[in-house]
Amino acid sequence: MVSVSEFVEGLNITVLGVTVVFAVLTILALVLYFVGWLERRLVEKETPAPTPTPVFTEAKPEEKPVIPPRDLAVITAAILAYTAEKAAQLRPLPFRRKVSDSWRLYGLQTQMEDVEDFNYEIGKW
Amino acid sequence: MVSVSEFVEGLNITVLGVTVVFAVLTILALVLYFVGWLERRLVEKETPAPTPTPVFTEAKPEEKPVIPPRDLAVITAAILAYTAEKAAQLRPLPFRRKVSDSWRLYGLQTQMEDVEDFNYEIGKW
Amino acid sequence: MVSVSEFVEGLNITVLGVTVVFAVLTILALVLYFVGWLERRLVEKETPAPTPTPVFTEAKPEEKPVIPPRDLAVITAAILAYTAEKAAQLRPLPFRRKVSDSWRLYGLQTQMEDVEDFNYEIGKW
Amino acid sequence: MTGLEGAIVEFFESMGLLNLSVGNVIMILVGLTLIYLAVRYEMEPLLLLPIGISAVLVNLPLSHIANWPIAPTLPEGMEENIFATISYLNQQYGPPGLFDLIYYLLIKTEVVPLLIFFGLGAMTDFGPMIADPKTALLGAAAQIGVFIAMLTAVALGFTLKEAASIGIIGGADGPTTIYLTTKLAPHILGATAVAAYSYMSLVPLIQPPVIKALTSREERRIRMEQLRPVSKREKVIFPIVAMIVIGLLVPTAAPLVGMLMIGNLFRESGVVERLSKAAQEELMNIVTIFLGLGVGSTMRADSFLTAQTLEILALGVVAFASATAGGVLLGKVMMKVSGGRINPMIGAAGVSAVPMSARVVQRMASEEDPGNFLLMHAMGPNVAGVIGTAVAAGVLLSVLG
Amino acid sequence: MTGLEGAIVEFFESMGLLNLSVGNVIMILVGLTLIYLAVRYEMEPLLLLPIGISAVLVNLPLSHIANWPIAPTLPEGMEENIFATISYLNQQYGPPGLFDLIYYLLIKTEVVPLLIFFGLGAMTDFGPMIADPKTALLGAAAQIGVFIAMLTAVALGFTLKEAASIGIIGGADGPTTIYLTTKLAPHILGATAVAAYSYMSLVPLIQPPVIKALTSREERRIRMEQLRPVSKREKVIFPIVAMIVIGLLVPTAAPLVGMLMIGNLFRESGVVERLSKAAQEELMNIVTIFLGLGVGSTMRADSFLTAQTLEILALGVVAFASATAGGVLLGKVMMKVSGGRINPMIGAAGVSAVPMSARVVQRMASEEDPGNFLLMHAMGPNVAGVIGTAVAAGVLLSVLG
Amino acid sequence: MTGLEGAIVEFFESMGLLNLSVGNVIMILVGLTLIYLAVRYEMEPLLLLPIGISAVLVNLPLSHIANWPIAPTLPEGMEENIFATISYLNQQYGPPGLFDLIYYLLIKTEVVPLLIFFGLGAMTDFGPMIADPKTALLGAAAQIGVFIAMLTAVALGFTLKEAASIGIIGGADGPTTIYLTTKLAPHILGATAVAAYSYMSLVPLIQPPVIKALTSREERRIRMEQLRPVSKREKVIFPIVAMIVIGLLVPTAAPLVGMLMIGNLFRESGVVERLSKAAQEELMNIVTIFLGLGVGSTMRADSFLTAQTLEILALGVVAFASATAGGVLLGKVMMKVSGGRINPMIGAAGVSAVPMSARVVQRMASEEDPGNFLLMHAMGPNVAGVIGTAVAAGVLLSVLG
Ligand code: NA
Ligand code: NA
Ligand code: NA
Repeated sequence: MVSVSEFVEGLNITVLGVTVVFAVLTILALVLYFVGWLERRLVEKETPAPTPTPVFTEAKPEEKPVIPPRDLAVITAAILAYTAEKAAQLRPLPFRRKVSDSWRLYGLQTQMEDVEDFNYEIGKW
Repeated sequence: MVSVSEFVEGLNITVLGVTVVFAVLTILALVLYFVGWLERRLVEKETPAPTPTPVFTEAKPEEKPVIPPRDLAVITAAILAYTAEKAAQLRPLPFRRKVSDSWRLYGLQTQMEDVEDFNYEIGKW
Repeated sequence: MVSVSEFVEGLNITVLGVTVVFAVLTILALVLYFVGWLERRLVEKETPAPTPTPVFTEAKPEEKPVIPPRDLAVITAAILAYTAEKAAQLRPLPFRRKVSDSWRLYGLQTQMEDVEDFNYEIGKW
Repeated sequence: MTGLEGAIVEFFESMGLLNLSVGNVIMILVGLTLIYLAVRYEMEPLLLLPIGISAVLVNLPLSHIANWPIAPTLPEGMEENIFATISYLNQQYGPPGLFDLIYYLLIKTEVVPLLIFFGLGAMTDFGPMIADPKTALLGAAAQIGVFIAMLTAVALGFTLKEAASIGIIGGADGPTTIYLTTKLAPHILGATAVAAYSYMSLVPLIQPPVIKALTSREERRIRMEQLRPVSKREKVIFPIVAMIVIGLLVPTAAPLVGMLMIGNLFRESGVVERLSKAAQEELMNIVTIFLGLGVGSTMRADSFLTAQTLEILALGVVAFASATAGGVLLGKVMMKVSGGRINPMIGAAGVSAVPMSARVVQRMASEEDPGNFLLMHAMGPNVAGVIGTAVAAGVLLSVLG
Repeated sequence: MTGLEGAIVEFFESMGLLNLSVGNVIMILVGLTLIYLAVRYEMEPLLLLPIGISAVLVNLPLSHIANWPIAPTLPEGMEENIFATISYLNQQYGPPGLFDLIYYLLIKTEVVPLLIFFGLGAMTDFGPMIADPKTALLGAAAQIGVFIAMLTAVALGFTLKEAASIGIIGGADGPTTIYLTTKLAPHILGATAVAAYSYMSLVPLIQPPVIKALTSREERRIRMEQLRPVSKREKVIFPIVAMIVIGLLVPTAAPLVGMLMIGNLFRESGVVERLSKAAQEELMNIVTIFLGLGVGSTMRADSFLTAQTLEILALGVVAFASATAGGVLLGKVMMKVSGGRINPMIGAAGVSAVPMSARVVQRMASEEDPGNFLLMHAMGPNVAGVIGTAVAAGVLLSVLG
Repeated sequence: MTGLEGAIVEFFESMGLLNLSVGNVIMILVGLTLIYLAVRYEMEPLLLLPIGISAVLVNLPLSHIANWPIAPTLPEGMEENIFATISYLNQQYGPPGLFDLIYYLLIKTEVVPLLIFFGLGAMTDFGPMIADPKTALLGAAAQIGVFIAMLTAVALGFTLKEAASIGIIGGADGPTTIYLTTKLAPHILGATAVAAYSYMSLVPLIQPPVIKALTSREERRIRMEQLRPVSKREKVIFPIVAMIVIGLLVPTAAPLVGMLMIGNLFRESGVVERLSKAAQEELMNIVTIFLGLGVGSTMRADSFLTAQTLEILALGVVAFASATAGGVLLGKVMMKVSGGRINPMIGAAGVSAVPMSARVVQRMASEEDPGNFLLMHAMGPNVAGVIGTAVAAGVLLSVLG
């Protein structure tokens, strides 16, 4: 059933394929080692001078407003509690929440309250 | 003007159509009754054992951190007030807010401050 | 090299083009002046009666809950501090944060914890 | 300087202003009216605004945004072949404008209506119908309006294919109307689409008088029992079962119902929230834009400004009113059979126009008795009406398509 | 009334229920199984749910959602011309259904797999591989599974093109599998795609026994040094360099690797967050929907219900297991060479199935030694495996395509 | 083992590396330069990054991501027929790569530039121009740069069609440049698009010297009165009126202006926020990705690496500078006429490049007088410049198209 020549060709493809995959990833790895070596050299050169993008990493801590850590802890805890509370309130009601969301959009109709109010007013039925 | 044969064909289509619509929705309704009956039987079987997905509904309340309800109420009220205040501040100014948003993106140009700073620096005009 | 007739045609196109651009934008400007004049007339007519959409602009201030401004300031500052703090905490760690986000979605696989738990359970290896 | 003068003369001659026909002016006014209704009274703005503004744009002469006719005369045997058609149109009428591409590649191939149905499925909660399956029958009864309007249209001299496209307006279902009209009578697509979306906005005006005429005050005051809760499992099984049942019975309705149910399965399964959200938002918004622009671009003077269009608008009212009546009358039958436990008004919600007609029922119930909450009960017929209209469209397609 | 009776008879005759074949029923059950696995056990739900439900829909007879065959017999010289093909199919089989358009215009043209790769690139952090480039070799070793499965398939009587498409399942990379199968053997697309995504979910079942068989307890307890930090500059340079290196060496892999790296550059550059987000979310979600529906629509009874499909599913396990073995064995070699500083288990992550196989490695490490953190080290081979599979697909394409 | 050896030799022969031409290498370097400018200096990264990376990718030889030529020689009469063209190209050059599909189906059909204009409309606030309509004239004056650059290009030996495409760079409007070039001279699309977006980033460098040379210190210190508030009604009416007026006068500008105004109506109507958001975000992001990739894919060595490209880049500077001069000079006229109540610098904002040139004006005003706020006054000419450029493109199309 199986043609021998097909299997031999398959073997050839296998040898070629495995070789190429290894060759390509080896070359890629070597290039990456080279890039990493370049990077370390560049960083070494730059270190005496201020680093090229220090703004992002260094500026942040200075922006931190000074407020007493205890107060911050209290407020943070309270906000987290509030958020957790809020999340807990929402979670048990996914059904209801989804409903209202979906009906509002269904039929591609938004803000139908206003439309209806208008219609009811001019209709006076 | 109106061909009688067309109207008769329309009548035929009407009879066929109304019948099919009712038949299909009746069958669908019967299937749904059957599914509902199956569901009730399954639930009855399952009730002695713990429900299949109790984690979602029961785990939440236990996560709630215990903080004095009065404190929570105060903080919550404060946050709601803050949020309301913030919303109130934003609402009367949709014009301005939209402006800044749009200009920033217009021309597909983001973060143009940095570009300009760069340009002004190297330009030294 | 340059054909004189092409350049003359270019000049013709230039005259036509500049004229049309100016004409079109002049007409547009005149129409806008007219629309603005109409608008002012309409607004004058409407002013004795209540403005057509006063709900949006007037209702908001009344909704503002009355809480002592000092308290509001304190809470607001605290929340802003908290937010700033949070932002500062997140910024230095974009790498980690991105990682968790991306891996979770990679391979189009969500919520793999549950899958694994299932697999480990039934596998019992 | 004659070259320049010549160019100027030529430019003026090809100016749109000097090629403006009376038909163009009227169509521009029609477009402006739609924009006004959408902006001022928020009548289905998501569709009437895009439809209106693109009706204005395509009626500015020579604008090259829509170069191809909507219902072209094609060589023998080409009609069914969309790819041969667009190549032929390109040869005959020049390169396509943006609106030609939208119309021929997205609307005429039914891609857009089907994706809208997909998104609607992801937005719809069939829970109320699953909780009380008999309400599905009320969704069937409302389809009587489709056929009454169709027969009236035939009586007025429309062909059967046109009449079917007009009748389906009574299904109060925009995408189904566009789907069927595109297949059966594309030359009246503008009129039927505008009628469908306009009357969907006017449901609170059209339905109450019909409901009042057919019900007594006592009937309107009937309170109904609370619906039983529906499990997640039932909600997941529903779209699969509905797709299979309807697909096996009415194959021509399978594309519409199938996409609706795929969207609903994405929603209810709970495991593909990314895709469900995409179906409801990203994809839905983009598709809605193309739907509005594509439908609006069919509103050309030559095919829209006919006596037929006025007749179609009039027939739309007939369709909506008779659909309401059909639903209410079956509601009365079911009220009798159930011994007064069903409020006949919820039958009116069977016209779909989700969720407008259910809200009308709720409001009328509250007026008679502020403590009467029918909204969820009316939602059953309401979503059943979507399925019913798709089935009706399938029957019409299988007989006439 | 004979007209009506005739219509009714005709309607029944064209009813899907009466045209249902045994093959259809089995395929519907297969589709339902995929839905069940996706919903109940969350097995790759983002793909198996859409695939399953559209397999159900296309097997409802006469449903007109997919009218064209998947692997049609075409006139001489038309095979390579997609535009001539769709025009011919339209002529032969009637207007396209939505799923035909999705399959022929989005899947067969490779638009969807390439856009998925683009999105995956925007989601992937190649940092662990950049930090420790030698782990890339482990991603290469795992590709041995691709070729072992291919040879086994040839031995079982599959043609070389089919065998290559089956082998690539061992790459554990859905889009690459779809890309290659579409080009080489479109008639088995359904089977290979389902196998690829199913086994990706079952990686936690398939890999551990193989890993345990090939490693000792001491080897599994080896701890590895922390990875060095990777600078933003290196991350930006990586996708550019990788695209150029691989594109120059294996041009047939350039589309896949190119789109992956464009997506990754968008991510890492930090200056096009809008586009990076779009690639990961809006575009990705929409494309994923079309991928699932398109692949599912190829699951027709005639091409799917064959003994071959079962063989393909069996060969998929061979592919995954031998890929795991290949990775672990090279891992052992590297452990020896490095003097025991590399844990051989991380080789198993080279099959990609990101991030499942890396998590399997982490979990097995924690079981032996709760303080052993290998996740990040396993991520290197893991992402390298994606590139390796794309390269393997490129080689197969260049030889067989 | 000769079979294997043969395969290896063959593989090496079809390797991209060995087919790399000098042109490819230069184009890859050009692409890398664009990426560097985008990432390091954030020069229009949303477009220059995708353009740069896809220029790299298409210049990797044999990569099959772009197989078709950009400006092919077509049989008689096929040029205008896009559908016949793609079928012919498929026959001649094999199946399309992803970038061929993007270029021929999305860019060449003008779908993408028009959708970008749609999104820009949804992002643009025309309020400042409505508040002070005379500033629209400054937007007209800046178009003089378009024609000066066109005449210069003709003088340098470009054909009229090429010259028009080059001149429109001075409009500082990417999508308009792409729209016009695609129609008139697709073989220089890469060069004009890159020039347009590059110089838009360099507006803060190009404009100040020109403005300083043409104005005195006293003129730059002129303060202007605050703009009157603009009502919502005026903002809703504006896009409709602008579309009708311009569409009737210059039909060839109708597609561009029409889509811009539809987007703006969506924005200002306030009733279709879903669609307005989609136009600005989902759709815009996806379309921008395709625009960048499609334009970048036209940067092939054979059409880009010519002396013409350098001339085009040089002419771009001429265009921007003369457009700035045109605006400022009319500004001075208007200053005189108004008795010194208009600051002539705001004329420079008429080149559009929204909002960069308005910011340049603001910055120069602040430098002379920190209390001088011209930003909003400069926004009037700025947005008028977008309309002016579209009108100019319309005139060029109607004469040359
Ligand atoms: Na309906
Ligand atoms: Na892999
Ligand atoms: Na401009």
